[in-house]
Amino acid sequence: MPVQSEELGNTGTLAYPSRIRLPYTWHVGKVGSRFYQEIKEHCKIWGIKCPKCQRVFVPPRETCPRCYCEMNEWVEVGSTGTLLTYTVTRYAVPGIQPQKPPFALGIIRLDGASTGIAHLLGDMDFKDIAVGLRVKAVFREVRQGNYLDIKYFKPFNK
Amino acid sequence: MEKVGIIGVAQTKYQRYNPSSHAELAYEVTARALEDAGLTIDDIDNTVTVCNDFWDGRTISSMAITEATGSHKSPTTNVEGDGTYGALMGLMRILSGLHEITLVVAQSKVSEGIPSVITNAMFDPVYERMLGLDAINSSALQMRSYMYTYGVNEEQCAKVSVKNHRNAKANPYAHLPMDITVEDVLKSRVLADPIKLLDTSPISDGACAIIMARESTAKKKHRKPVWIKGVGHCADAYHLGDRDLAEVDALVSAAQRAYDMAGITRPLKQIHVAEIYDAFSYMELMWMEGLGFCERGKAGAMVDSGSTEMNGILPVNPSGGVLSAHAVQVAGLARIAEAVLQLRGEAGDRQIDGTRVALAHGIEGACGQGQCVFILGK
Amino acid sequence: MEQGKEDLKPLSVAYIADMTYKYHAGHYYSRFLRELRDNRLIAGVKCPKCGKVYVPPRIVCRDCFVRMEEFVPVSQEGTLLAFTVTNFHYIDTTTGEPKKIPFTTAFIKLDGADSNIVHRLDETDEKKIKAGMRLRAVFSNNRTGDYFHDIDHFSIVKDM
Amino acid sequence: MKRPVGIVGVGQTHHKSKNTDCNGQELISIAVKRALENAELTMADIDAIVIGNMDHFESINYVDMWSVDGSGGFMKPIMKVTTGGTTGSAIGHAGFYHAASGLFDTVLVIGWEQNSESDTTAAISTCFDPITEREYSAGAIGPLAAQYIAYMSKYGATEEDAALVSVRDHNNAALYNDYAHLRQVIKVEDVMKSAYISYPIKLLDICPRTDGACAVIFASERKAKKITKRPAWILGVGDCHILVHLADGIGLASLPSLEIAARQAYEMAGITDPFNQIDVAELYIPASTAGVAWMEALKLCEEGGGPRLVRSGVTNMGGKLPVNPSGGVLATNPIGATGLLRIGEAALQVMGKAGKKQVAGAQVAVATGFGGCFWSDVTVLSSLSRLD
Repeated sequence: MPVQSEELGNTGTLAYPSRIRLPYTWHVGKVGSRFYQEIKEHCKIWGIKCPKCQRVFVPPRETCPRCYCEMNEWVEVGSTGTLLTYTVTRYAVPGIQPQKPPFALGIIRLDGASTGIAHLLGDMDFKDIAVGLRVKAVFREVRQGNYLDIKYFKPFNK
Repeated sequence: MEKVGIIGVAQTKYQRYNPSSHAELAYEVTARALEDAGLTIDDIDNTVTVCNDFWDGRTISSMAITEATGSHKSPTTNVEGDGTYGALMGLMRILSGLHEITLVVAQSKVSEGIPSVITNAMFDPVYERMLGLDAINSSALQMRSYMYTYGVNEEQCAKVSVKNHRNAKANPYAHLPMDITVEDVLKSRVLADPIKLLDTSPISDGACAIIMARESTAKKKHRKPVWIKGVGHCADAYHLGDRDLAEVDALVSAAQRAYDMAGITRPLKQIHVAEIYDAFSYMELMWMEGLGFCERGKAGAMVDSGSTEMNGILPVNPSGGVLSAHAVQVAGLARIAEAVLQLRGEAGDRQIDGTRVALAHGIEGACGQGQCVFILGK
Repeated sequence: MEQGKEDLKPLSVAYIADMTYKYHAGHYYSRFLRELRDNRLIAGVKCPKCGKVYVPPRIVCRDCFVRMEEFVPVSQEGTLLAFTVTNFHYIDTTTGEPKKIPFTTAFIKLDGADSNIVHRLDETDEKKIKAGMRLRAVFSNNRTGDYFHDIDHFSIVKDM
Repeated sequence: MKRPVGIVGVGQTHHKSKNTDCNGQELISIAVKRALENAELTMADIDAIVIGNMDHFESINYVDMWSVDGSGGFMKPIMKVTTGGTTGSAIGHAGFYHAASGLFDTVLVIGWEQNSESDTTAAISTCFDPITEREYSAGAIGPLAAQYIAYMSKYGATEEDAALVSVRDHNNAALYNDYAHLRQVIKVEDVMKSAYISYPIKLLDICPRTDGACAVIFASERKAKKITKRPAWILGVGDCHILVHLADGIGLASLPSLEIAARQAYEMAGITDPFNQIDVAELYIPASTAGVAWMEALKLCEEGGGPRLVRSGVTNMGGKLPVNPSGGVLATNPIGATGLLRIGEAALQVMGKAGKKQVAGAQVAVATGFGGCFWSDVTVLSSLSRLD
């Protein structure tokens, strides 16, 4: 298909519409694969603990960024946690958004974890979202081994 | 650190849909920086370009401006980061003693691409990227966290936007000079709460170049060299959830390094102008705290008191800052160029009289994960 | 979960990155594209100092580092300097689909130009192509401001 | 050199075509941990980090920031440098400048690529101008082929000469380098019989695409001497990015950018007679033809002397000037790391730590980087802190 050059506003110059569209296959790695496998098969969220600083990282990774040592000790963290911060995205960006805006995102510290995990928030009125809210992971019924196997976090009362 | 002087600066006017191509923008600032320094391209013995393959939509993006900056004529490299990192690379090349005069050029045409798509690619491809995170909503998470932790409010953030857009009226290069009120900011369209349209920086095309030289050369070549007194850079953790987004640890560390080098112990007193990377209104407040202009959580009150206005005790972003012109990659280098103009006394209507020490600051990645601080002086 | 369990199948995440751009042609390529589209002319730009003619036109002379402003048309015929026939599969990044192969990339010096251009040669049989051959631009009738379409391809000039 | 800088540690991954069990950060950390081990340092000793790769090969923006979990950059100064194929050598030079500036004592440099995560040809095609080149530019093979055609007709070089280079590098990798990606012993006939990719370049003449990482630690004189008895001193650096339009590089028989960069580096290092002063070379040869045609640009032979040099066997292991004991780029090509691997391998040689691939008594080494639009970087390293 020929590209139709466009006038660039009233600048007297042209713009040439194009794109970089490419498939990628990212290797999740040994630690991430285990993390996803446990979610996929058992709906369980595991973190990984640093032998030095004792922090539990979720999502897990191989090396502690603070101590730069390898982490091997897996620790199951709860699927419940506390909302540290949040926002509701109200603008649309083609191609990258997991759902139609508006949608809510937050960072959740899962019970037993030292770090927060960024994820979607669901099943709640945007008005009711607040820092400190207790939330619980909702898992997808059909899970594929990726970040969205957790569908979102929803409010949770004991 | 040995003395290295900045002897030439140039910027384009920042605007959306600038009719010039990458190369044309780069040539314009290269030619004008050379003119400002009173040099020709043959005097330049090495070049640092600042290009990013995502923003420029091109692999090996520096190829687009190699000839336009004369980088094919002398040793060159390309830093992919904010312009302040490019300036740091240029500085290191002179400090090595192997080079005498470095040209640093950053250019960006943000309006060619889709910023949210490009900034989504900052996030971990095997983890958070699928969430639709980008520069705006990730910053909203940070702004909320900062407000919650330190009690800063949206009005105080809005005041930064009001001040900077007003300051921009005195800056011929600025993209968005305008008179707005706190109410205008608060009532502007919510993008990702608490970030509203007027809390954000514009989509700007533009370029900036600086020329630096070792002390003896700088003194010979320029009537008013501006000296680099200190520099520091540092990165925080990557995953947003690894960081307490309300905190500014990397900036504190970068600033400390720069301050130690420059002999600054009381930044508020010893720095006369600060040009800092306010990609969003709240960032100016957070970075002020990280730079030690006030205690943690007190930047809002400092803005309330007018201390950072043009006539305040420490004017912040007299140029209008990044809120008034945001050519990504360029914006940090533009902060340095503005600081140079202030120190030369050549900042026109935005001049802060009596400036002897100025600070320029750049950020890299999501929510200011990477931080770079320059201290410049007469 | 058993600690130290090693029978794990490594996972991967598949994704199609899709970044759209409107590349700004700038003053020089805009003139180049307009001359092709509106006048069927191949425009170069001439250095005021050394007189070299660059195609496609650009702002600065590589050797003299001066701004060039004089646009001059160059010939639609030129000499093939080198070529390569691409016959392996790869993705066309402008569509995300497999590139149509084979195609022949020709590096051409147009008469009147001092720099070289890249375009497609409409012959994919390597045996029929030789460096040094004379080539001619073949224009599309319906031109849109796309260098690789408005000049549809180059053809080998047959002996008179 | 105003402030001498030495390499004190080198680490690399076992390079493969597809690293499915590692993500990028994990890959990087393997190389980094090996470099630290090699230098007997810990991450706490590192003052600053430089990292580089090609953005669209993995589609990660701001890789310096993303890398932190693998690179050790948490709460450290880190920056990214990228210049295409020359990225590896450019980050090596950037690391050198970090230490030479006096701002940092111990600097970690990391080059990496997971080429299997995308279509390398497609990603590299985006390096060409979107309006006037990209549509029909599938890489550098065409121009490299054209270059060798010109070289053959000018100097009487042959396809077999290039095949000798291919055999030398592949076999060095197979026999001496446990980390190399392709480790197959081949013969000249194998190369000659392999299919043409672009005449006169055949399948066994070109580099593969590889997943891998390399980390090299640079240190200021004071630190380097504390860390090791025998650092690899950087005596000279040069870089030349001479062209930006691929078509303009056509018709050149050798590589002007390499000649210029070599001149800069040699002058800095005090090398006046490269062939006799240099003991070993690790060269970024993207195709075996370059291993013939570019030798003169490095002043390792007279103009047109590439074939004679290669045929004489002096560039083989055991010869007077072994080239690519590691097997070089024809055996291993994780693009963002490739140029750094040349510097790292050259450093190991002069440090006397090259193991099976050690060239006995090597004191002076040259490493090169190639990429972009026929750009070159050159580094001269030595176990001696100066050549007199």
